[in-house]
Amino acid sequence: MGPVTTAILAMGGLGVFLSILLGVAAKVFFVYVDPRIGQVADVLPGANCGGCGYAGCSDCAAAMVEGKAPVNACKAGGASVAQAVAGVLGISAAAAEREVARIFCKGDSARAERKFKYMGINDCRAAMLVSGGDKSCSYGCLGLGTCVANCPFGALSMGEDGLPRVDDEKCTACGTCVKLCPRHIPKVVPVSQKAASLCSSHDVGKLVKEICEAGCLGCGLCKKACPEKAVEVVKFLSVVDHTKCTGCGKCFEKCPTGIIQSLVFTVV
Amino acid sequence: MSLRDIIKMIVVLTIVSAVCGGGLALVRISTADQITYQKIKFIKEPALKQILVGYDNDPVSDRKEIVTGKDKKGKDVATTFFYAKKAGQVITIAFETEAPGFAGNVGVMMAVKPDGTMQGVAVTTLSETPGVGTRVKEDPSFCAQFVGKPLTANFSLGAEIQGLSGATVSSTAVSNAVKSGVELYTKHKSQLGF
Amino acid sequence: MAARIVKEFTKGLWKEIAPFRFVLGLCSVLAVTTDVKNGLGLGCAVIFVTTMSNVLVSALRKIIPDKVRIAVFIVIIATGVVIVELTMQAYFYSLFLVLGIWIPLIVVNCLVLGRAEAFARKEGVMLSLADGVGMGLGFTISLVVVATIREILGKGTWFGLPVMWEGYPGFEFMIRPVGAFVCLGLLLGIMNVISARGRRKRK
Amino acid sequence: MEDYLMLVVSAIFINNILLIRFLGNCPFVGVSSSMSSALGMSAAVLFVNVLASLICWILQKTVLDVFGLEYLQTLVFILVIAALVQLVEIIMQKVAPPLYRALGIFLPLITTNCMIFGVAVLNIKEEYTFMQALVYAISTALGFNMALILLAGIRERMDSTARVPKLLQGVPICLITAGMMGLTFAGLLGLAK
Repeated sequence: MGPVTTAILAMGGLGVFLSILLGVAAKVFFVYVDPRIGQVADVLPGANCGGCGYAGCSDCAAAMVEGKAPVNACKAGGASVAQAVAGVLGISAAAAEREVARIFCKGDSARAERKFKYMGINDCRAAMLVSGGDKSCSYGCLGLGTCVANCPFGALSMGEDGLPRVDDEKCTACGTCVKLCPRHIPKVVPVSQKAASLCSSHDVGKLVKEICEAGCLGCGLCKKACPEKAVEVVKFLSVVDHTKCTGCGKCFEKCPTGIIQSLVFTVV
Repeated sequence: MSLRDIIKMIVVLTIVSAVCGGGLALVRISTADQITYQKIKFIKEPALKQILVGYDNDPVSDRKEIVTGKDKKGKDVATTFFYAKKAGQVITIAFETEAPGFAGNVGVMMAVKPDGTMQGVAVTTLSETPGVGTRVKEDPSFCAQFVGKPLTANFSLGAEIQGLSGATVSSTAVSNAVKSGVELYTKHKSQLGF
Repeated sequence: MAARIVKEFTKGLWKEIAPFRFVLGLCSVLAVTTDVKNGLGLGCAVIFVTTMSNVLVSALRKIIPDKVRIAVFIVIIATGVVIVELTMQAYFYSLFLVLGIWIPLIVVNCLVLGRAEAFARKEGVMLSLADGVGMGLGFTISLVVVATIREILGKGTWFGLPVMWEGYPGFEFMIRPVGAFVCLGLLLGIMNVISARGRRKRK
Repeated sequence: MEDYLMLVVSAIFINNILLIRFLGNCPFVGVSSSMSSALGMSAAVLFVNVLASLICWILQKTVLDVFGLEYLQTLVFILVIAALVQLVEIIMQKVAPPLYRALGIFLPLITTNCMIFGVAVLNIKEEYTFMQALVYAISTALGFNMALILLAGIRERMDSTARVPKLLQGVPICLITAGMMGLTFAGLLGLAK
């Protein structure tokens, strides 16, 4: 057997063995994943370089689908990839439509449980360093006002319930608060979005019930109630797709904690 | 992931890896001898340069491997003979032998003229104690003693070769290597064919 | 078409020069750039591998099923690297000894697989070729730039020729791994400032 | 037994795979921006590094050396690592979703991680025995994790409290911090070979 044939057989054998292994594994361990994540991941370069701060492209794609990461989070891809991702997600990268920041947490001091009394520096990021912040909910807003202090346009003010409030007129969707918040609570969404589940917790419903009266339990009742199929439950958190949502309000009554609610309200 | 997808996957991966494997084997073969040439050249060249003089060919490419003995496990051991030529005529033959030294084998490269006189000796590899045993390599006068002597000379210490004081074990190693080299050379003289 | 090829090619040289713009292929940039000759040697190897892998990947892009996409790309890149290994061992043996483990490590160089995944998988062969050469060249240029700085400051020589004044003690810090990190960090910083100032001017 | 100890100490502290030998920088810069991703990444790296090194070692000794295919080492190793990573990702996604949620998302990142492949090749180049290869794989992964977690800690504090000059925001300051960390380890350089 010449050296060439041994090489061919060795590599071919390895190829067969590995591909059968992968094929069987893919079949046996098949799991459903939101198709949009797959579509976005295809568009991303796939180099898994970690430049966006997420752990690889599929994770970054998942973050983009959930709206946690901006469309141009992928540094390796640059502008062309940002366009493509925006195309897939249906939001245009250069949003002609005006956007505004929304605070995705309703767990104010009355309704959200606290682990301990925090007496440190009056800054959310500093509070995060003290065993992950004083709130029992590891996703909720700490209410120490880093975003309020750093908002370049003064669009944010601290409500008396301990949660920041957004002034729609002043907010230019610059994204500073989104970047600064250690818990990524504020998100930039189009002004026209009519309804949203104002919570960021991916914890299981049973846990959320114990620590916050206002949190999203991921029960999916809103998803069933929605005639437009605009609501998706991604990792125990309902996310409203603003392109499909008509603001009919059917989901508002169904929600046990009332976290999914209308965003259209006059500036107070 | 229908079955058809899996089969397509298996076929594509197998063909691609097999083709790549085969291609690389071909590249391997076409570069194999060049690589061995480079390896030998890189290791042996410094020693060859010390002992061979007045040649116009590339001794590393005009080399011949002759089976000169069996090692413990019965696999035959080959020694490479390097031919130094001048205008096509072989002027010296160089080859390497080893002998156990103080802390490991001492490799010695010898150059022998066809008329049976020793043209040069150089120590190639050694793991002797630095500063003591390594003097056989660093001190050129020691190896110079072998030059010009006929092969029939008695190369053991005390006779025609004086060992280095304080490094008797290493010196005996070099002389044993030279003696085994001479013996090897005379045994295989006919096969060298020049 | 030709204009696009030129655009893809020049893109790799400055706008998206790999190690500086988006931090790809850092490992080899840090390790090999103590000497300009090595940097150049590795750079040429990377050019060959990136170009070859880009061309082959974009040629086969239609028939590769998605599930096994990464494995097939990696086989193609690894083949390119083994070819480089063998030819370098055969003809540039001293460089091969110096570069040592860094030749096989081109396979896991994020740049090569990154370009195959990000570009070659979607574009035609000619464009991928232009992109491969452009990116490879960009990578080599950055290797040479970093190596020049480190070698001149570290050993006072350039390509082995003494450049600095006679009694130059050699800024040992630059040769050590620590210097690599700091030097590359500063270079990235300067690059960011230049491009930021450029963007401000254009706005 | 004592050469294992020396192997562990030299792999973690003296020539740390990341800070001294430069293997594994790409994810090092990207993922160390937050502690949670750093922890997830280090667990995944430790797991895959040990698995990959052992499989590659066995493959080298049984297939490559026996059939004289050493030149295929690069091709075989990286193919096995890529397939292994994809396999682990698929299995983990189904069998342990919470573990996958914390750990699995880093797996695709590991295929292009220079460290896993580097360690597999180093095991062969240094002619380690099976046990030595195992110990080396574990200790290099621990060294990588230590550096990654240390840097993630520093970066998190730096982002929130330190005022970094405009020039060095983001990646540059991260590289310089890594360099400084390398400086502290360089102090131990004389201990082992």
